[in-house]
Amino acid sequence: MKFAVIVFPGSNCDDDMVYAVQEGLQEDVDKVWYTEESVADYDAILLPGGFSYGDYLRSGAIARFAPVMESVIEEAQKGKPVLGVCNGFQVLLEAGLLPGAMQRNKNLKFICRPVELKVDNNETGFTKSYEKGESITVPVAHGDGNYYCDNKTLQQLKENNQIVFTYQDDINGSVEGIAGIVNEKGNVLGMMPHPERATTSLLGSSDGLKLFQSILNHWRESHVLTS
Amino acid sequence: MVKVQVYVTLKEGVLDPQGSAITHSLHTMNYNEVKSVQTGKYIELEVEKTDDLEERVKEMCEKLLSNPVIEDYTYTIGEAVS
Amino acid sequence: MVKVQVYVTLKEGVLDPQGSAITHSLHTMNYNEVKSVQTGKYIELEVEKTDDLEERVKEMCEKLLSNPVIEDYTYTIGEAVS
Amino acid sequence: MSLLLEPTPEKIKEDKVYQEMGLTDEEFELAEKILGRQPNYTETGLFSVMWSEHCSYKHSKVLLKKFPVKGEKVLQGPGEGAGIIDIGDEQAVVFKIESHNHPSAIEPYQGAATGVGGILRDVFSMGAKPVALLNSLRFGELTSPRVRYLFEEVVAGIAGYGNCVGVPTVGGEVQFDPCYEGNPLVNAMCVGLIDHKDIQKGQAKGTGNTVMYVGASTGKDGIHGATFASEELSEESESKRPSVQVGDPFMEKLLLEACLELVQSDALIGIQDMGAAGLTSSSAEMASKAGSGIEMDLDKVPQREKDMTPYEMMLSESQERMLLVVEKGREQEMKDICDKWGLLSAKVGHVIEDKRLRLLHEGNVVADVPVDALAEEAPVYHPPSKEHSAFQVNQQVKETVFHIDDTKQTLLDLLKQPTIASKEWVYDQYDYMVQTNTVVQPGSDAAVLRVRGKNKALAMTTDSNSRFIYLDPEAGGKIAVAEAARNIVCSGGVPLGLTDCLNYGSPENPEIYWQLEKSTDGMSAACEQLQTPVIGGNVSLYNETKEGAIYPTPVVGMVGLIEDLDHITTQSFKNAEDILYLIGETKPEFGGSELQKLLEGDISGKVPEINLETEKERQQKLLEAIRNQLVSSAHDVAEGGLAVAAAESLIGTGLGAAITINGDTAAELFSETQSRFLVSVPKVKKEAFEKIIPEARAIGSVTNEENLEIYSPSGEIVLQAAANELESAWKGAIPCLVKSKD
Ligand SMILES: Nc1ncnc2c1ncn2[C@@H]1O[C@H](COP(=O)(O)OP(=O)(O)O)[C@@H](O)[C@H]1O
Ligand SMILES: [Mg+2]
Repeated sequence: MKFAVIVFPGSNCDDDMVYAVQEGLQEDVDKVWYTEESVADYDAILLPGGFSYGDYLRSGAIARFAPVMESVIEEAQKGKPVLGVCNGFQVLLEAGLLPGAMQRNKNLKFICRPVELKVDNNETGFTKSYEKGESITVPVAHGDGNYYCDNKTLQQLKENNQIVFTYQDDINGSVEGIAGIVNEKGNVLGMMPHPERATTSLLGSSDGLKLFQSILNHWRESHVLTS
Repeated sequence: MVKVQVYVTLKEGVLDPQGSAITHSLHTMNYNEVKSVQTGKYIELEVEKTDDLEERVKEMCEKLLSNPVIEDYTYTIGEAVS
Repeated sequence: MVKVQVYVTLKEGVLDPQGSAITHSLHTMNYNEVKSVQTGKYIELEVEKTDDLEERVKEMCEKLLSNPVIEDYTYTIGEAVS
Repeated sequence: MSLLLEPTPEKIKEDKVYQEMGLTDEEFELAEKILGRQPNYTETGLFSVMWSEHCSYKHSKVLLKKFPVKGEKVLQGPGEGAGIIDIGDEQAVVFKIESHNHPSAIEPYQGAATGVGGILRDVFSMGAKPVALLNSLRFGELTSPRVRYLFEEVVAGIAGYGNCVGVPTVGGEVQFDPCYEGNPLVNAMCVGLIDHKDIQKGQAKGTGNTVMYVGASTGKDGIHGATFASEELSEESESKRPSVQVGDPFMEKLLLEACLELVQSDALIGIQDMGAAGLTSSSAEMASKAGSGIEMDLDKVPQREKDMTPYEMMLSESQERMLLVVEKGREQEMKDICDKWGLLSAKVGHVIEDKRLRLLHEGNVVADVPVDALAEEAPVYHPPSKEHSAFQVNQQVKETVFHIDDTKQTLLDLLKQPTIASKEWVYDQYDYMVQTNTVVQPGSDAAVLRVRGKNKALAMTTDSNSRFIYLDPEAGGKIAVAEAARNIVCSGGVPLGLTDCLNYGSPENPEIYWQLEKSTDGMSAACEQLQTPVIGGNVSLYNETKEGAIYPTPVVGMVGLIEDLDHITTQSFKNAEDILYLIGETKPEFGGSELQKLLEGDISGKVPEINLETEKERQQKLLEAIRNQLVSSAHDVAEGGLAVAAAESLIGTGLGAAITINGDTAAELFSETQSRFLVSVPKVKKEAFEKIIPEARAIGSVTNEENLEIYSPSGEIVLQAAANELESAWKGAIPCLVKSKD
């Protein structure tokens, strides 16, 4: 399986994402520069955390117009797995691949700490290796992680089972404690917590590894089926 | 050159944590006459005058300068300057 | 109630990295007519009308709403509303 | 000021314009002598910034010479952007600390942010990848609203910059004392990793080679910042203040990535960041170090504002800029890399044989000055020194005997002292995990980062207890170094070396100069004994307001090597039934202690004694025990004594401790006797441990009950407190103080 990690100017978790794939999955991964025109050759696309364009104006607002995003959007629409973590999630929101928007954390401060998440939906291609309702520890590190959507959108998210992760404690003011959502098709996941930071117990938790394993397993299954 | 002023504010109903924090601070500083505070962005552009100026300004606001999911915008297009 | 609008901008000569990033982004989106962008804050207060309204607004601007070391502010005091 | 309005050379002399720039009459005369003519306005500016305290170390040079700077593993000592120490496998660690005190006093967010930016550039200009940031902060008491503002903004500024650049802020320290009320200290440290082959020097070698400018354009910000940093803060400084430098961490991130690519090219001859005194110091220093000169055409310098004068361009302290020396003919290779990262780059000059800094502007030579005169030949002062009046007074003070009735309340009160209390409120705002190497997160004695791909790790810490240093600069200087080393050892590392930031009042005051002398003597002695060479540092003087000078505050930033990941140790208890040992006997020593400050409201008397040989021996033995995997947890006993150390070790573990003390209660619980460690050891390792450290005294054990119990020898309860009570006092203190508004 071949992964792409998109690098925008100001991305800073790109290497961590690469390590998660290389060391955690032993799969192929390339860093793909934001000026590239196509990501069609990859099986999964990862948008890493960081501060693309300094998070100036709004997090993710400028990166969303990076040349590579056209192809990312196209591949997402074709059903390829796309994972956006932290700033990557913000980019997906700005690009309209996921509904809602991010605001400043309710305490107006950056927060960095391991948090307890609940896996609300373990039926996506990103979460099959988790139990439903499983409690996992994954770090967050963000200033703008306060997820907002209007009531109608929230109802839709619930009806379609699009809420994938929620915070066990309210850390940032997110609507219904939302930490991660998928699109309707289920192939685009955005989440604020950093699974790539939780791939070895040496660093405190390996709960994030299952997410990457799920992507791989899901791909293998569908790959076997189609070939 | 034309000066364009863009104001971006949160849509009604969207919580404004920064606004609440400012209200709170003002109250602890004894400015109790302040009932509410809304924060937003102010963006000033210097733009070359074109015929479709207003249209393009609108576009910029919609595409980049504001996020229609949570924000509204208004703008004023100034007099041509030097 | 009176609506007070406060505009906070960076003092001249103070670097505005956000403004540069927006300019740059607008250019890559082919809005080349934009020559420069300055960013600032827009703050809207709802205030009970008092006699020393303006004086107190000034104070709030200086003490809290702007950082006089790097920012300037202007304000407008609106009509009394509801 | 426009070019036309600049005073003529005659006017500068006549009206003593140079004085406004910080030059004395004698210094100006020296400059005239060096040039053999009267310096013009630009040249006067060059001399004034390069000869400022901040750039020239004119009052501290003599003292810095005393530091031991050599060691088997030292690859680069003081003299470059940062020092370098070998860590094996053809890798090395690069680190340096620097102050940004004055800017932070004026504009705390930007001051702290740009402080972080500057220290990062010092490290990546050496060719190293920055892997960690630390800081050391001092403020007045949090009861003052202004102090709370400074504290909140400084922390936010550090977070805002470091988080965005993507370098984890993994550690540091924060202390509060009224002496810092008007003059906070903001010291930032950066640690980098480098392969030996990539080590760069800031040198302008090879006549004809090209001088390139990379990064942000030059604005009028920070003009004369170095001079400003070399004066006392007064009401006047408000008005004299240079326009504030705003940091652009996004630009820094691009510059960092570009530099890491640039250093891979052999077309790059030298590189240095434009820090204090910007273009002036980088060009003059690079030329001086290489024994060459530089000619620059200022018209080529990227400018942010219209009509900038040579004076303004040379003295600007705009952030996020680098100066490169590039092999002639290969500029395009460099430019391509800069273009890729969206960075401005420009050829601004070339290396010349003449050892001069020659500046052209609009076709005219606007400055022509010998580079060595600027970089090396600043006047050196040996200011008069006089024993500080407080010293003898304090030496005569009789030891107070403290009688404590409510030991539990005293412990809770100590845990609430902001200096002791949990700093979670602070480091919660720092991304301490990015780059995914942080094995020991903030909150333990030292932060630990693995070296990816190897079975080893780096431990790092910043430390200083300025109360001790104020009461007894020499002993306090020793303690600062020793405590840093203890923190490294407790986490399983061998101390490799240190960087220091000397924060003091005005050296022109003989009593303050004496503090500088004595404390650096103490530090040097400890460095010798503990074999931790000083590989770089920074001096920040004139930290005073009209209320007086700060306590002498030399901050020590130390890095250690953990040779095996299995050696990594933290201060937290691990297993119930582990035996608790105290290494080092306890004496009633309260001068400068937290207990004294708490109960008497001030500090006085003699500081705890420190014997460097004992210190060294205990550190070595403890490290041996750790390396033999005999130790579950290790914590140095510092502020607040044994009771606080025990509380810190049990909080958050779900475990407790039962300890029996033996002697005077106040001393046993709260004395700050030096060179002590609290260690927990699995029962099965008891013998092996005692063999290595026979003098370690078993004082109790880790328990399953979540509380701290301290008994007298006869078995009576001396102190009993529930872990959650301790935890809420310790964790709640700072958030509570920050929120309180009055
Ligand atoms: N307190 C100190 N101890 C040891 N070396 C120091 C100290 N202060 C400064 N130095 C060294 O002097 C040199 C010049 O320092 P400085 O001007 O601060 O460097 P930079 O130009 O990078 O800011 C550096 O190599 C620095 O490590
Ligand atoms: Mg310690």
